Parts: sequence; structure tokens; C-alpha cells
Amino acid sequence: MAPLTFSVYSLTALLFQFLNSFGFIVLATVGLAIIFGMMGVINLAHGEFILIGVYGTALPYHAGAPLPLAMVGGVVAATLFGVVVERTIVRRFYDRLLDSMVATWGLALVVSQLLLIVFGSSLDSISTPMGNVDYGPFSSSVYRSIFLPAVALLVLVGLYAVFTRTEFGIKARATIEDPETARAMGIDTDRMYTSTFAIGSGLAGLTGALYAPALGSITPNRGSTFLVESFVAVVVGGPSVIVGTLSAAGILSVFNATGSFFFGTFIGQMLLLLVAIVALRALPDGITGYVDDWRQRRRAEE
Amino acid sequence: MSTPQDINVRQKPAVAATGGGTSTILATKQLTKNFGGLTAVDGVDFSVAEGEIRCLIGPNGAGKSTLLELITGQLAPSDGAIYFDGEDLTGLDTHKRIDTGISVKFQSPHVYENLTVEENLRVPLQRTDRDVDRVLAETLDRTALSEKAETGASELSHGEKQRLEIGMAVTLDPKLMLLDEPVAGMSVDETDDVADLIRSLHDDGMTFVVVEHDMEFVRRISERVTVLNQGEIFRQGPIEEIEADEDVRRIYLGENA
Amino acid sequence: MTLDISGLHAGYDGTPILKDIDFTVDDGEIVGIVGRNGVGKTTLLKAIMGLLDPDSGSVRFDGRDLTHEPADVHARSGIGYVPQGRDVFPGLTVEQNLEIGEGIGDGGETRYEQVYDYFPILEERADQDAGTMSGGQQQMLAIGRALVGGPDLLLVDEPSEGVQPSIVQSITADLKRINEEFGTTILFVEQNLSVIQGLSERCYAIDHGTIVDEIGDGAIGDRQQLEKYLVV
Amino acid sequence: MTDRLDAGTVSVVGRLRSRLEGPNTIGNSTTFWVGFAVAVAALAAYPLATDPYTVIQSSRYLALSFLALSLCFIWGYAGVLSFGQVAFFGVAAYAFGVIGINLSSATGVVVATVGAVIAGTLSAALLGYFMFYGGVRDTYVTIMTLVVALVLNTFMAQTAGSEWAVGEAQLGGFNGMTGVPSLTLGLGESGLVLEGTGFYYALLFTLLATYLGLRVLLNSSFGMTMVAVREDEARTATFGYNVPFVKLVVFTIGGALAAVGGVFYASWGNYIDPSVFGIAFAALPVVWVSVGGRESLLGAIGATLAIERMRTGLSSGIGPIGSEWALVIVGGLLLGVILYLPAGAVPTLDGLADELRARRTERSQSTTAAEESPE
Amino acid sequence: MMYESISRRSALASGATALGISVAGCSGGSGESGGPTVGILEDRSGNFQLNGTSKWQATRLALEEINENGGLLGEEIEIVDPDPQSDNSRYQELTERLILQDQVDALWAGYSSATREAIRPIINENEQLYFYTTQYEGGVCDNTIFPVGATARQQLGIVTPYLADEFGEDIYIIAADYNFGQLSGDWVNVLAQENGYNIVGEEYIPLDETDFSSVINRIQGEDPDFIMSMLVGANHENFYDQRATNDLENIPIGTSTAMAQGHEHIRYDPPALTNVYAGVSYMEELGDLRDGENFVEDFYERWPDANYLNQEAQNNYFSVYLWAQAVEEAGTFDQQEVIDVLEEGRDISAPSGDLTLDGATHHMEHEMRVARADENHEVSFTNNERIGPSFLREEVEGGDGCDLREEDKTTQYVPSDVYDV
Repeated sequence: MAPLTFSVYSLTALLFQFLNSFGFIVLATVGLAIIFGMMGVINLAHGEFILIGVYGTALPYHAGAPLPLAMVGGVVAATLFGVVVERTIVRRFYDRLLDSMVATWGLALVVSQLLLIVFGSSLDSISTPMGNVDYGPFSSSVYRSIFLPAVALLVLVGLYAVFTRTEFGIKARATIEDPETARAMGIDTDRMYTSTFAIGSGLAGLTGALYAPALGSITPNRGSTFLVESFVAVVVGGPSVIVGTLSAAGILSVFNATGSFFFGTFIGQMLLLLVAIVALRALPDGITGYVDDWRQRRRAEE
Repeated sequence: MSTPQDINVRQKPAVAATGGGTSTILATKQLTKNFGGLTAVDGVDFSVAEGEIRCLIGPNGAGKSTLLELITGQLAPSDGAIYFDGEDLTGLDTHKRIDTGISVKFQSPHVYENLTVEENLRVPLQRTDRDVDRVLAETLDRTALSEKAETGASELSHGEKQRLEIGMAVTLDPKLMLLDEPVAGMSVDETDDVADLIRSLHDDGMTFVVVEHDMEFVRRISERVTVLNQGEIFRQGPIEEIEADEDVRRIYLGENA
Repeated sequence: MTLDISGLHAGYDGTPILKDIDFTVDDGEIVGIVGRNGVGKTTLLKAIMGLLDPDSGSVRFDGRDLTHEPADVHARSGIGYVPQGRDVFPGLTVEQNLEIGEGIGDGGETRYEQVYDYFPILEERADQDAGTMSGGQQQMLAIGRALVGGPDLLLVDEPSEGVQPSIVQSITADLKRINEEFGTTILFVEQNLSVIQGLSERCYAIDHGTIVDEIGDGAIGDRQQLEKYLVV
Repeated sequence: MTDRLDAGTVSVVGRLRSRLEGPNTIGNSTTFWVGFAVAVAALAAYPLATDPYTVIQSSRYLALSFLALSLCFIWGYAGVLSFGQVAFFGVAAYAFGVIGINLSSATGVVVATVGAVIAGTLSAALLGYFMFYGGVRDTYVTIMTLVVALVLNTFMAQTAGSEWAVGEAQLGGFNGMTGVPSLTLGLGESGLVLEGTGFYYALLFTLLATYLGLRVLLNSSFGMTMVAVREDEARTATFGYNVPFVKLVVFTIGGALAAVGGVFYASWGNYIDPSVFGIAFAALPVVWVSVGGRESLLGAIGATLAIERMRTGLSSGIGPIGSEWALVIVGGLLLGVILYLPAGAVPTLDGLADELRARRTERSQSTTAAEESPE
Repeated sequence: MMYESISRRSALASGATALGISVAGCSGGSGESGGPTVGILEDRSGNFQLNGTSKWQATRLALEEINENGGLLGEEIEIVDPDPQSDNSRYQELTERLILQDQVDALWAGYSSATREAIRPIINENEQLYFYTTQYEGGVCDNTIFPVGATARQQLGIVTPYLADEFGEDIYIIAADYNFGQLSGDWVNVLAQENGYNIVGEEYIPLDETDFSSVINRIQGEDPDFIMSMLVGANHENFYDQRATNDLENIPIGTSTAMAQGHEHIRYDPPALTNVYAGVSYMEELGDLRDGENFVEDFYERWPDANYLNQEAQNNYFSVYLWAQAVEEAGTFDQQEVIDVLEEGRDISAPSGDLTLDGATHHMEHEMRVARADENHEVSFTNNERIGPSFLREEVEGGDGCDLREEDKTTQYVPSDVYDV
């Protein structure tokens, strides 16, 4: 497997692959990152939340709904599910990080098996829309390599705006930093927790909806497709949700795309995992932990 | 970091530490710590003579707690060096510094909530080669916790937790004890008990550095006081001198203190 | 706008702390709750604020029964709260902290200008993260945050705690001024003698979870009487 | 060694008990030890009362108990949650296969056993050093161990080609390594092959010895140190403890326990495959330990036996409920335990028993005033 | 041909009787109820449930049909069929249970090669009659195992030359990065050597990969005449969808894995599978080639909710009848005697055509065909040919082949034993 020769075309192909990988990692991660970064709960059922978005999209689509409308269905389904889960289960696990992992793992088992029991072993796939771009001998999917990365960036920008610019975002952050004081400031903290969790779930649903036509077969164990990348990216990113997700996705997808393109997908996968291990060792607080540190040092020197 | 001057300090410390004890046991040289834009400790030369009780006072954010955490190694300095008992501690891990004879009690109580009082004391004690049963009984007695030996630490009152923590630090039989606000939130009686405890340990030859806001308490135990302000040593001297100092009153004590 | 506490019992996880608390704070008053650490002062403020659900008794404000309402309802009924230990939101900017404070009160009135007038440092540092400010500045922010929503009653928990003496004096003066200028009723908890003497018109001494004494106008100046209930 | 009770004198029993008992283990009464002895006797008599299949099946559960003990030890007592204990279990299993296949004699299998445990232990030590001396903490340790297991999973799955062989032993890729020898005691060519009931007793004995050994360790000063690290790392460092080192030692011992389980497991099925590094298997120890109670060694063992037995049973369905509901029930059970018995089954039961006892004594004594809580 | 078989393990174990009970040699047992018992271990949940469910359904169908027609040797067959949940250690455990506790007379178990390998030590130790019905990489020569699915040599042997003749000789191989995929890749290489084709690219893809954009770019870079795809599992199916997105349908694909198992041509919208040519022994679309029978109708009548009647399900179905015939002829359920009858070689009429069991190798001579999906995913079959298990029968052991009637074996041969790949 000799590496492909360098040319404008092959570099373009590499760029599109980077975008493809970047979009995937950001979208796979962002819902998990919100729930982990904001609420301190590791949601091991994250893959199943995404899966609910997938099923919520595929079922109306196969019933005849146009794809964009079906996607809305996926987001709504995952959001509602998130609200129910927060009210009944997750609420009891704030500040009990490890227990939250165990509980949500149990939830994951239940959800994926129930999907199997109710909807059978597989739903028909949905074709990827938007076609491709051709350049030289190569082509890339417009949906995967242009549309999804663009949506991923928009999601990050949107989240940044929501959590730093809106009243809701500020109240949500206040609630998470100090729930008791927040309550004394007139904030309905229960609602804030539920809303934040719902946003995380809704984003997972969005990921599911967006990937429903890019997954191939839709089966009840599809959730695991997203799990590894999302966990790796969350911890490599570090405590700051948005910047962390962005930077982790950027770094991981550079290695993933380059490795896959020149040496095959196995090397791409291994590189991603190995880079994650090295990154965690070198930056125990993730990239944003390091960036904060560095910024502080810079400011101190000025 | 290790310039010839640093070594000089170790050999010929006593820059500021006159009076009090005989020889310098702890010295920091140009110790600096930055947090982001904030310089919490700024080029501090702080030295303590063997056998003295030194109180550190100063406004909130003056860098007192940071200074203690730099000495114990929980924070790494941005610059400068720390010497203790003739050894350069600067790059050492916390646990190695403790082995040189430093012990510490932090500001808010950090007892092991899920262990009993006795188990709490055993944790530090089991590391030493001291006679466990004897020291245990002695420490329980000294901290007036004998009756609570079997009680879970989470059930102790605030004052009892503070005493337990001092007791835990004491079991290591350190040469130098660092105490951060040992009487915060204590009643008058409890404060008295702690003051007595410190004095009696001092009589046994232990050196103390105590961070405290309670000036009444400072007056009772202290020989010399160091005032920190904005990360720098602002004044240093006997308690009477410090309390009379106009500038200290302005920045810290307040006019009618 | 009277605060009416009657027969209040409260505690944590079945451990009773407050026992049969009865008192009233009239409109425009400044009332202190004095006592040593661990006697139940903070618990009392939390129970009044709705941060702790009382076991029995009642909390009424402005004629409304708030006893078992959650804290956010109390806040929206016009009660502002300055927590112990200057609990500002460290990761939010000063301005965002103040925006949160808008939730207090009926929302009809905001007092950004007044707050900046009282504490100009808050305007100067509007975009700075609250966590990077000094203790005294954080205390000012905590008060400003409670004030910005225009509360009728301000609950203040140990304004002097962990704040250097020189700043304590100015904060005492600020609270007094707030009461005079806006007619805001203030109920505060304190064990610092000079704050108690400088601020309150009358105060209740609390010990072992019950009110053991009421110290009226004339007696506030009596250092001896107060010291009985205090640390130093 | 603690398993020699022949001396019989009271003082020896007392000394023994004092080493086995302490605040860090549940069950410090004579009643407990009597019950324990009865349980061990019942387990020992079990093969005589049941069929060969049940014995073989139970052996598998016992082998998995080591994995549970390993996680219980590091998570319950030192607060290090590893989602990748299966990595050391799997490394040891593969090492046992590689060495055992290459040295095909009784001595060879003995060497393989020792070598495999060393391999598993060393890999834990290596990863532990990398993590704890690198300042990796809490959640990050959890995720990192999981990632390491997944790396091994991906890597081992593609070792199907004949180039992936160590001497005689083909790693076998996704299909796994076959021909892993059975556990054997002996020298040279002839030896006692432990199969069926023999294997069961070997496991039972090792598990018993390990359990008692861990009790001694946990009730020693090192056990206290572990608990101190779990409760408050920073504080413990200020008493002069080298916290990274303590965690490294704990993690290494945990790796050794998992490795022992891996050897038994590989020799149980004469087979090992990369799915031992997979996420589904990796999650199981967490389930067992959570359900049994992370601060109870016995709870971890009991939960492993019970849950695995249940999972096997559910694969045929129960009554009108089809087998497809098995995973729903397992997941639901886990959720239920975490929601309603967060400490796990055994500590919760122990707590209830304590409360009952306390109530009984309370009635005979006058109650003292409740301690005043600090604000 | 009768022989006494003592495995190495049971020989060693006999030395251990002092400590434990040897559990080997339970063949010929019958179920606890006394009647004949058949075990089915097929996945109805987990990774392989899509393929495993129809295998389970078809096995049950065949056994129920036999019972309805009066059973075997006058006895009703009892079925034991727990769900192994695509979990290999659960497989090991359940295999032990079915053999030792339920004492099954024959066992149908497992979809993946990994599952087969996981339970093979147990099968060998207990000398259990076991039918493995998945199409697979081939080469298993094992005393009591009857791998009745088509092998890679049979499937690839029909489709690769067909495509080379039709489209040209430059081949790009993509395959799942595990045993089956790698050995299938080796077989394509063997076929290329034999026929002088060019392998222009070769890539093995981890089983959990779902993103094929880099693979597609690399294929585009090499521009082959056709692709040989031995991708496996739900994750890999996405390749076909991404191929359509990238307008790659003009490059034909030969495969041994798509369509006949996971019925991708039904589950995917056209044109994902357009111009995919699968080497198959059976697909639902083929119907029933026996006179007066309709397997497909019977199947859906019994299992109205079934997804698809796949190649493996048909293998399960006919092999149950194969076993039943052998039992009738042997006049006993005794496994060794049944195996002896099977080893005489048998012809059987299956829905996929008239097949022959090769007694020496325990493999089938299948009626192989190329199934092509057109632009509407309509399937048509061409190029029928009977292909036997030539690798095991004629090529291994220096051309002597593997003959289980002559010698005891528990071996799996791989192409590199014979060829330079």
C-alpha cells in the first residue's frame, strides 16, 4: 500500500477527508461534551441518544416524510427522551460521576435492546443526499465532506453564542457553578438542569438525524459507531466544552485523515487512539486545560 | 533557578530573621507564583528561625495561603527557591518535603470524613516509626478527642475537626508546622484550647508558621508577625510594633481595630 | 412588607438544628442575628430563603406564605440573598453575575446604575471573571448582585467573613446606605461585633438553634451583652 | 500465609482474625466467619452434588470473579475507576496462550502461568506509571484505560495473518487464539491437567486464598493508605505519602488480580479472542462491582456469580418472556441498583444489619443529645 | 469406517481423574427427556442478529417440519435454542451446556468464524456433531464438524473469473480486517496468480469502520477494472451507500459477502448495489429448485415477520434434512454412527439445487452462481457451475488432500499452506 502520489488532487482529497473526519468527531462529541462539561455527568448512553435521533429520523422518512422534516423528528425525539431521562434518572447522579457512568451504561443496554425488540433488526438505509464533487480522478461526498463539517462549525458557534450571550446560557452556567446560590437568585435550577440536559440530548439527536442518511444500515447497535470518537474527543478537549471540542476534533481528525489516506483506515484508527493516549498523558487537563494555563502564563508575563 | 546567590542564602540565611530563634530553619528566596494575570506571591524572601512561632497576616488575597502551598509543594513556584533545614526543596514533590520534617494543616478542614477519629490519626502515624499506640493515645489526649476516638469524623463539630487535623499533622512529629487559619469558626473556648495546644508543642521545640485573621489569637501565640500584602512582604516584626504601624492599620487592621 | 417567622423548625437529614424560631422584621428595619459559629444562623437564613425546607412552622413575607416554596419563588417575591463566603459565580463575568441578580424581585425595577454608583469597581471590572477578584470585591459583587433586582428584603450572611477589616467597615457603611436610600429591609447574620454595632437597630441572639435573647435599641451599644453570644 | 489454621490455639486464631478484620472489610464478627465457612464448604461440596456442565459453567464465573476483585480493589478502596481492567486480563490470557503453546509440556504450562501473570502485572505497572506519574486523574484515568483496551481490541482483531505468530502460537486475529493449553500442575512432560472438577477446585482454592490475602492487605497499614488516597489525595500527600506511587502499586496489584483471572479464563475455554478487550466485556466488571458494592470484596464476587448466572439463564428466556429481554433486564437491574442501592448490595445489607443492631442497643441505653451540626 | 478417537486432551485428562472427573466422550447421549435433542445457537440479538435470526428461523422450520411428519425414528425431536447474543463467551458457555446438560445429538451454531473457533475446542473435546452453515473462508478439516456453507474458494472462484472476463483484469481488493477477510483476500490473490490478473490495490478495513471516503479515494486513484469486496457486517455496508454517493457504480464489484446474507439490495436504495456481482449458492430470489416444493413460501408462512431468507438459512435448512437422512440410515442418534453415515458421502436435494456432501472433507459440492443486482436492485443469476471443495480434497497436504475417513484431524488449512500468497 504505497502512499498516493502528491498532487493538487490528492491534497484536495486529503482536505476533504479531514473535513469529513472533523465534522464527524465534532458532531459525535458535542452532545456528550455539553452534558459532561456542563453537568459533570458522563453519559455512556450517548450512542443510544444519537441512535434515537437516527430512528426518529428514519421512521418518519420511511413513512414518507421529506428528509429535512424527518430530521426534525429525530431531534425532537432525542430531546424529549433526554428530558424524561434527566427527570427520572440523571437528576440523581449530579456530582456522582462514576455512578452516572454505570447508570447510563445500564440505560444504554435497555435502549438498544428495546429498539431491537420494537423495530426489529434493521431499518432500511437512507441514501446520502447532495451527491459529490469531482476533481481529477477523485470525488468526495458533498454531504459528508462539506455540509456536515459546516453544520458542525455552526453548531459550535451557536452553542458559544447561547452559553455566553443569552440570558438562558448565563443562567445555565450559574446553575452549574453553584446551584444553591443560583436558586437564591431566583433561577429555577431544576429547569436549568433539565434544559441543559435536553440541549445535550437534542444535539445528540441532531447528530443522529444528520448521520441517518450517512450511516448505511440502521441497526440497534449503531450507537457504538459514535462512542469511541466522542469519548476520546471529550477528554482530549478538556474542561472547556466548545473550544475543547473544536480543538480536539481538529487535532484528532488531522491524524485520522492523514493516516487513513496514506496508510489505510486501520492506521488511521490506531493513530487516532494513540494520539489520544499521548495527548492525555502530555496534557492531563486536556487541550483547553493546557491552553488556559498557557494563557495565564502569557498574561502574567505581560 | 539555582544561582550562586541562592546557595548563599542557604549558607548564610538570616537576612530578615533576627531575634526569635537561633538559626534559620525555613527560607524562601525570591519566591514567585503567578495565576493568570494575578501574581499571588511576588518575589518573597521569607525566613523563619528554628523554634519560633511566626504568624502571617494580611488582607484576603495577599498570598498567605499560596505561600503555604508553595512551601508544601502543592503548588509549583513560577520562580524562586525554598530551603528548609539546609535542603533545597524547590523541585521536590510534596511527600518528600513532608519527609524532611514539615507538616501542614490547611484552611478548611480536610479530615477523612468516612474514617473514625482514630483511623484518621493512624493514616499519618503509620508512616512514622513512632510507637503507634503511645502516640495515638497521647495525641488523642492532647487534642481532647479521646472520647471521640471511635466516632466517625463526619460527625465531629467544626472545632473538633480542626483539632483533629492539627492532631494528624502533629503525629508526624515535624520540625516545622504550617497552620492555615487554625481557629477559624471556633468558639472562644475552642480557640483557647488550640492556643494552649500550640504553646505546648512549641515548648517541645516545634517551629510554627500560622496564618490567621483573628488578631486576638495572634497576640496570644505569636512572637513575630509577617504582614503580606499583594503578594509581597509588607512589614515584619514583633506583634506590638505591627499593630501600631499606621500603614498596616490602613491596609489591613482597619482604623478602630 | 413584613417578614414573619413563627414556630420554625428546620434541620438537615432529620438532624434538627432550628427549634421554634419566632420573630418579625418590619418594613425598612435592619435586624441582626448574632451568635457563634454552629449555632444555626446560616441555617436560619437558608430556611427563610427557601434553600432548606422547614420541618414545621411558617415563613411569611408581605402577607404571603412562602414556607414550603423553593428558593426561586422567594427570590421572585422580593427577597434578595447575599450568601456566606461571597458565593459569586466565579466563571461568569462581573456583569453576567449582575444579570443573574436581575432575577430577584418582581423584575420591574433594575438598579445597575445605583449598584455601579455604590461599587464603582464593579463597573470597572464588568468584563472580568468574578473568580479573579479579591475577597472584598467579591463581597461587593455579591451585595450588588442581590441589589440589582430591587429586592424589598435583603438577607445577608456574615458580610465580614473572610474580608479584611478595612473593607468590612466600608461594606457596613454601604449596607446602611442601601437601607436608607432605598428603604430596603435588611436581615443579616453576623458575629463581628463592630458590624453588629455599626449596622443593626436591634438584633436577636441565637444559640443552640433557638432565639435566646432580643437586644433592642439601647442595648446594642452594650459590648458586654453582645459578647456573651459571640466568638471574640 | 493465612490459610493454615492447624495450630488451633486461641491466640493464633485471634492473631489471624486481627489481621483479617478491620474497618476496611465487611464481616468482622464470629457470625460472619461461621457463615463464610459454611459458604466455602457449600462451594467445595457443590461439584459432588451437581452435573459436570454446571461445574464447568461455575468455573467460568469463578474465573471472572478475579476480574471483579481486581476492579473492586482499585476502585472501591483506592478510588481509581478503570474501565479497562479487561486489558490486563486479556494480555495475561494471550500471554498464557503464547507461552503455553510454544512450550507444550507440563512445565511449559506452569511457566506460562507464571509468565502470563507477570505479563499482565507488568502491563498494568507500565500503564499505571504512565498515567499516575503523568498526572492523569479521575475520569481521565477511566477513559484512558478504556481507550487502551480498545487499542488492543482493534490491534488484536487484525492479527489474523500468519505473520502474526509468536513461535508456534498464531495470534489468530478476530477469530482468536485456539489451542490454549489447560491449566496443568507438574514438571516435565507429565502433569496433572486441571479440567472439570479439578479446575473448579483449583479456582476455588485460589479465589479463597486471594480473598483472604486481600483482606489482610486491606486491613494492613497499606489498606489504610489506600483508603486515605481514595478519600482525599491532596491531604494524604501532605502526610508524606507518595500518592502516585501508592496508586501505581494499587493499580499493579489490580492488574495482577485481573491477570490471574485471565489465565484461568483462557485455559477454561482453551481459547482467547480480542472480544475480551471490547467495550461490552470491559463494562461487565463495572456492573458486577457496582451491583455487589464497590467497597466489598465478597459483594464483588457474589455479584459476579449471580449476574453471570442470571445472564446465562436469561439467554433461554424466562417463562413467557423471550430471551430478547435478557439485556433489558440486565440493564434495568443495573439502573435499579444504582438508583436505589448506590453503595451496592452487600454494603447496603451490612448497613441495614448495623442499623438493626444499633437500634437494639439504643433501646437499652438512654439516648444522648444529638451532636450539633456545624453550619 | 470406524475408529476410536482419543483426543490429546482427554488422554491428558485421564491422568487427572484423581482430582477431577473427565468430561470427554459423551457422544451418543440423548436428551434428558430421553428423546432426540437438537441444539440451535444462532444470534437473535447483538452484532449478528440480522443474519443469525433467519438461520435460527430456518433451522426451526426444518425441525418442525420433520416433527410434523412423524419425527425421526419415530421420536419427536426436542429443540434447545437459547440466544447466544452474538457473544463468543456466551457461545462457549452455552455450547458446554447444550453438550453436557442437554446432551444434544446434533448442534447448529454460530454465524461468524470467530464464534466457530471459540467453540471448536469444546466441540473437539466432546466430539460433538456440529453443523457450521455460514459461507466461510474454508479449510476447516475437523472430525465432527460439517461446514456445509460455500467456501471462499467456491464463491470467489465463480465470481472473480466471470468479472475478469467481462470487465478486465485489474482488481482492487477491499476486505474486512480479520481472518475471513484476509483469507478471502488471499484467495483472490490465488485466483489472480492462476489466471494472470493484476492486483492493483489491496486494503483490509477494521470491522468497526463506517467511513469509506479514504478507501474510495484510494480506489479512484488506482482506477481498477473491478473491485473485489469481502467487507463484512453492518458497519461495512455503508461502503455501498458511499459508493453510490461518489458515482462509483460504473466500477463493478465482485463479492462473496454482500446481498446473499445481509440483503443489502433490499435494505439500500438503488443505486448503492448496482453492478454488484455476488458469488452465491443461494438467495431468496432463487426460490425453490426442488419439484413441487416452495421453501420461500413455507418460510414466510412460519415466520411472517422474517426479514429475508438468506444463503445461510438455506444451508441450515438443508443440513437439518441431511442429518435426518443420515440418522434414518444409521437407525440411531449415536453421533459417531451418524457421522460414519455422513462420511460415506450423500446427495441431497436442496432448495438451491442438487448438492453433494463430500464425505472425506465434510464439505459440500455446491451449485454456485453469480447474482447480479441491476440499477433497480433486481437480482438475476448467471453462470451456474457446480464447484466442489477442491482445496481440501485435492490441494492441501501436498495434493493428498484431507480425508477425515482416513485420519483424525482438527485442523484449519489456509491458502498459504499451499500457495505463495
